[in-house]
Amino acid sequence: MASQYSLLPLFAVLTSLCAVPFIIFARSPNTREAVSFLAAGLKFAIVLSMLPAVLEGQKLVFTIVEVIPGAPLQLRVDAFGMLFALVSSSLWILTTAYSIGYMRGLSEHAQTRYFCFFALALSATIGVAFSANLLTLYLFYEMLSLATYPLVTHHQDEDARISGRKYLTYILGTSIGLVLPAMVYVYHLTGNLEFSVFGVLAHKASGPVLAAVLFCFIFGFAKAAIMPFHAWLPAAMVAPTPVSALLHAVAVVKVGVFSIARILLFTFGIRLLESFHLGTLVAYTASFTIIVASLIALSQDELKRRLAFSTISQLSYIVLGVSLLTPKGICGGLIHIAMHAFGKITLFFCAGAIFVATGKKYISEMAGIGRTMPVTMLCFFFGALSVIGLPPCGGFISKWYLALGTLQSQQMVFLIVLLSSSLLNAMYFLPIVYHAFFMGTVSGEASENLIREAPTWCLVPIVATALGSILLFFFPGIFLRLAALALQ
Amino acid sequence: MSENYPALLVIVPLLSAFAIYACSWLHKKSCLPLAITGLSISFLISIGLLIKVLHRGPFSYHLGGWTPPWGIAYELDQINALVLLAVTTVALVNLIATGKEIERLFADRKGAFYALYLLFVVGLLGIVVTGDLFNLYVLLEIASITGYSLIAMGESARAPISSLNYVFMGTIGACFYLLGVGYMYIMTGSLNMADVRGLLPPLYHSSAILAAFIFCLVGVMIKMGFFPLHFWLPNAYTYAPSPAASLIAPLMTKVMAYVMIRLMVSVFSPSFVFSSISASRGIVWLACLAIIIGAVMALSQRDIRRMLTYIIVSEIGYIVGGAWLGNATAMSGAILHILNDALMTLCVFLAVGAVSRKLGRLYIEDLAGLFKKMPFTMAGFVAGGISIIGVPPTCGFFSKWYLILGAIEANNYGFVAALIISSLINVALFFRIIETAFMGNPHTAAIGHEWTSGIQEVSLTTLVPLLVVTTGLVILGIFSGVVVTQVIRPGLTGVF
Amino acid sequence: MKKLALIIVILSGALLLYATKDFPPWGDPTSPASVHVSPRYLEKSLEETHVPNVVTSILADYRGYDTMFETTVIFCAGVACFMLLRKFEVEQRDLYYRHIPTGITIHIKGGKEIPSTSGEFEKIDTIWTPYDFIINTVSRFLVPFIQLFALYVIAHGHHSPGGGFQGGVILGASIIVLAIGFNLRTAVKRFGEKIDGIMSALGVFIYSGVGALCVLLGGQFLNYGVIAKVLPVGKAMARSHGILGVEIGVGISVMAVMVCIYNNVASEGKYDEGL
Amino acid sequence: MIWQLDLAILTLVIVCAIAAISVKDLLGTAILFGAYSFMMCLLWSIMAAVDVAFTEASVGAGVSTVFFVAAVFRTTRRTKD
Amino acid sequence: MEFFLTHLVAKYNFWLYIILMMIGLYAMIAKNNLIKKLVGMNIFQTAIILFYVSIGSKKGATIPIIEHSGKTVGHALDPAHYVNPLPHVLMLTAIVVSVSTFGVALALAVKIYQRYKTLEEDEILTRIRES
Repeated sequence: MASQYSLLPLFAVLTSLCAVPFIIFARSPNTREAVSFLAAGLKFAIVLSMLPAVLEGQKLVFTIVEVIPGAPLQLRVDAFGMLFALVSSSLWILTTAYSIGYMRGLSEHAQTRYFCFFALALSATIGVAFSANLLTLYLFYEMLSLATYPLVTHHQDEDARISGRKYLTYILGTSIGLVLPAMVYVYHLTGNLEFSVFGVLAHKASGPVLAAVLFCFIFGFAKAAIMPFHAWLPAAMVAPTPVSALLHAVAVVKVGVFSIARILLFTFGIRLLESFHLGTLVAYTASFTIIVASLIALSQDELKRRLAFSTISQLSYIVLGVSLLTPKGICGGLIHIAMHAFGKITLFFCAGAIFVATGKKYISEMAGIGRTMPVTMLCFFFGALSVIGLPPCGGFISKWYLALGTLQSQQMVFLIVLLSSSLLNAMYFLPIVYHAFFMGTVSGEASENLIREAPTWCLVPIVATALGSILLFFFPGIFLRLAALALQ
Repeated sequence: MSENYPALLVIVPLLSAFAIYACSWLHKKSCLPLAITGLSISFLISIGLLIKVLHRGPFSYHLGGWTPPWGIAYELDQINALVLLAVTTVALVNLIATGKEIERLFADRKGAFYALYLLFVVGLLGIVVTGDLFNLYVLLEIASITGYSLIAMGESARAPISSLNYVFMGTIGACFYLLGVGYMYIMTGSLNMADVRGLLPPLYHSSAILAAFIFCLVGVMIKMGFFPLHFWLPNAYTYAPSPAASLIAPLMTKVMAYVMIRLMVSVFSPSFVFSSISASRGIVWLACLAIIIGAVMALSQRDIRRMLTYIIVSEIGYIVGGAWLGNATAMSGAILHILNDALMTLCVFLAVGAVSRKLGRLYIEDLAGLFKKMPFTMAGFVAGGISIIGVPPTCGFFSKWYLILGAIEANNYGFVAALIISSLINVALFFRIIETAFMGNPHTAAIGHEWTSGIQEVSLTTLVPLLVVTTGLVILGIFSGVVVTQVIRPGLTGVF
Repeated sequence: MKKLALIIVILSGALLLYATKDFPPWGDPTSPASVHVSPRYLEKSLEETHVPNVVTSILADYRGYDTMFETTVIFCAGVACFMLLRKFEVEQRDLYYRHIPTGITIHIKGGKEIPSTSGEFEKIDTIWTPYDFIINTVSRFLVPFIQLFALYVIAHGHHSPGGGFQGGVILGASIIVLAIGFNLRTAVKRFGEKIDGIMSALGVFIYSGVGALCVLLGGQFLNYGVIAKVLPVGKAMARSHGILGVEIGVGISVMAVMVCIYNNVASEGKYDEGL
Repeated sequence: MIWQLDLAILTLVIVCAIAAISVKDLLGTAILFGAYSFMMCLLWSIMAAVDVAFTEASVGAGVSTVFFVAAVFRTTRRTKD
Repeated sequence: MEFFLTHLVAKYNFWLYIILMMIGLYAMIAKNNLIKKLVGMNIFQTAIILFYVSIGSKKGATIPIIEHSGKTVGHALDPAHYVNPLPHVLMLTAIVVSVSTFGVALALAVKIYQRYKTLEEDEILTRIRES
């Protein structure tokens, strides 16, 4: 496959990085937000401009510097990375818009800091997407962890402190304690950390060692929130909603699963995993997470926490799909990154919008809210459908491929897991919508009746993402092609 | 002129030190400029030396025109050229950064202070570059005596007593080294490192040479504050005046660590060090202990500077362990870590010094809400901390990388575990501080220093060097691959 | 503590004894130390440097670089003592004066001075023993001779034991004798602090300056041989002259530092009264 | 050399050393230390190390004893051990 | 007996310096008074100097000052006639170093006494704990 030298990946990473000084030294809020917008748009444009080349099966490569012999700081755009970059950079624009609305709506403090770390996090995400080897990936992964810390603890109060602590403990602890040694060990075995379709570890070590290394990676990338390393995700809910959206839909957790997928497919390689039946092990771990997380989600009353647990289970869908090691399954897992992103971000935006408009956090308070905020709740409904995996939403496509993947691998267990968890999803999402529209407490309706939607800045992105997840049902082609290309 | 660089490197700061002390009696104003000029010249020379070594490989310089072993020779190779560069850089940057502070603290005796400052640097440079065992001892004493007196100038009432303890320990260390040299001399009859290296192999079985090696090693380890012998270090570095602390803490221990490596590599041969005496494994275990205990002790401190001193103890553990793992990877990791640690320590100590200039006392709770007040200083501190934790792309990560890799190659998983655990503890250490500085609000700070609203940064003369060092951390990290492959590995050829 | 000390002492003593096993017997002319490097000095010193005292020639020429740093160490000590102890601010304290003609001593509270115009009053120490005539005279007479001897030691170091360092110490001792025999103020009046400081730097400066001169003349650092380019003498004689130069430097520096340390320690850095 | 003399000096050196660190008066310590240095100096002159002996005589027995006495004068003679 | 002669008498200087060094080391560690520690330190250093000087000595050799007529040695010079001068040189430096350290340490002791009014280590430590 042709790989050609190009500066574009570097620019894609750097755009928002360069935006940071402007954001810091911007005179007025308007210029600041304009810059953030500009950066996000520019980045999306650059990513798009690389799309055709990638679709032709080319790889765009840029080597920054040879930091460690055999493991340079190198950016490479392949189909898989492109898929992820496309999702995150496109959603980023919307998130920026949304956070402007949100922050202004609540007149949050320290917005400059907020936006500049936002931009940093974006660079890191794109960096992860385009990193050509494990070292580069690790670098951007850590950069993301550190950049998101001030966002998570944005409120700077006591529970922000506590959850920030939890966040760091899990993320940094695992990445230093598990990933680093595993990575060095891989380097020790192979002498390089390249991502290649065939994997680099073939014939290098015995089964148990490989399994140990593999699980170091799986649990080490704790951003993927594979149980038991999931506790940071609900805790991080104290952050402002756009940040939660960022954490869950766009950047952080997706980076986690993306890294795991990279490791599975490009460091170990399908053949190796098959030969040692490691895929099945991972799949069982993932399905455990899926079921348990969904069950926990049922019992949550705070909307954002419920969403958080649903995220945990959805992430494991992706891991499960990849670890099935069948073309369909992998394809399903990869596009589920996109589908779930659109669906989940819609849900979070809605939660935030509800909070901005009415200040309500708990599901039990939201009875009848659909009347006051019809648009928001409609979008919520579509988002929920997408996450559950019902037409006419994108989620259906990915679920469909996942199911096919389980059939291909003749492991009915996982099919059952999928179906039952979809059922659970339905059980914890649809009641919300139902309550919102039909359970309305009739007491003092006269005053309640007038429509009070969230500010337009918030509403536009919600609608956009909802429409997005519907469109993805009808035109999933681009992602499917990327997912198909990813393994060639 | 360029063939005299090795001598000039040491002589220029030496002469300027004398000039400064004389000037302090005649014309006080010219002290600081003189000091800065002297150090910058020697900084430029060290760059020139590094380039020269990279071009034409190791070379030696005969002082007084007498060929060794009769005269004293300077031996330049890639590695010590690198260390020289680190020493001059740290000294220069620190002098520029803390010049104002020195003028304020020692207004009436600044000439003496600058003179001792430069002489300390001279001592370290000489130690690194010399090729003669006894010359090394003399320069060691210069560095030590200046170090004692610089440390004793701290405001705290405990400065002199901790300095005197340092005197005792330091003298024991130096004397042990001298004794070891004496043993080598009585057995070989020579003092020149290369010559001794040539003469030793037939004597490796003899008890005297073994004792010589042990005494040299113990002496150097006392000086570098290696774990069981480190108890003088925290007091000495905590109560030192901040300009001196940020000079001595980064350099002294690292240079002594380099001396240890020098002894192992270019006086004794690794075959003797790693095989003949079976101590290497034991020393690596000691290093693991040093790393863990240093980190844990650091965790138990409230005073930030004291915490940093314990971190130094554990970093020394990194270097010693890497050096004694006995393979090229770990050795180059240790050498790289000498550079990195010098820079990192300088970075955090500069930041802490700047903060203490504003706050006076330095307990963790005093830093509450400091990000609002001194954002750039704290940014520098965070960068240093991140590098000490070992997060890419800061340089701390890469030396840790080589150390872990070397430990795996040597099948010493205990050392790997120690490294990982200490990095995790460092995370706790630094984010404990960062959290306080980020979340807490200054009005609940323990000591009642009155913050007026708005940013109150230290002066630019302090801030700019700090940020330079911060960027230096990243740059050194990114180019560490180049450093290792182009400079350190060639320096280690023929060793392993 | 004592037990620990004993353990350490016994351990290291045992190690030392163990090491002594392989030493060549004491005073063995064929031991490596006696045959490897040192013979060359003994054989070549005279013709290469025209210095019969081999110790001096090695000290100042073959290993002159060590000696330069040895002098620097002394300088460091002086500067360190100055920096650690010197107090510039004078605190208000009682003063004692003596009326010379009558010998009456006056005790003035609160640091008021007697105007220096009245010449017959002199300041005396807090703990003051009346001047002993013998001590005064002897020290007054001795000082010049001591200094003369010191100069001889410095200058004749080429041919006899001694050299810059010993001579410098003796010079310093002469001034210290003054300070003890009379009192510190007299000594400081004769040999002021400023001069002292400058000289301590000057001496080392001379030493390393000679070395730098050699560099300027195109040789290596401290290669006195090249001084022959500017002096009308042979290479070896030039070396001998260079040695003399550096010895003088050492002497100056050491003397100044010895005085500096004594003054600071004896007067706690106040420079008003010593022992 | 005359070995009786040699032996006498050796014993004296050790005696002075032990006395210097065990006497209960710092001024006494100073003087004994001076004596110790002087014995050392004799020992070295016996071993034909004239320059070293000269230096030790002028420094060890001379100046450093003076410093020592000065320091004791400025601090205290009292010591517990 | 033979062994005794060769190993004890032939090297008695080496034994002596070990004894002295141990005395010094013991004083440095065990003594409570700072000045006493200092004395111990100096004894320690002098012991090492003694060791070096003993290295240099040769049986039946004279001081390393070459007797000569004018500018040249009269006879062919035999190194075995003169003791080894190199250790002497080194030890001159070592003595200087020791006296410098001694001076600095005394200055520190005076400074400490000004602060704590005592030179006993334990009393100083109690003062520190009180403050």
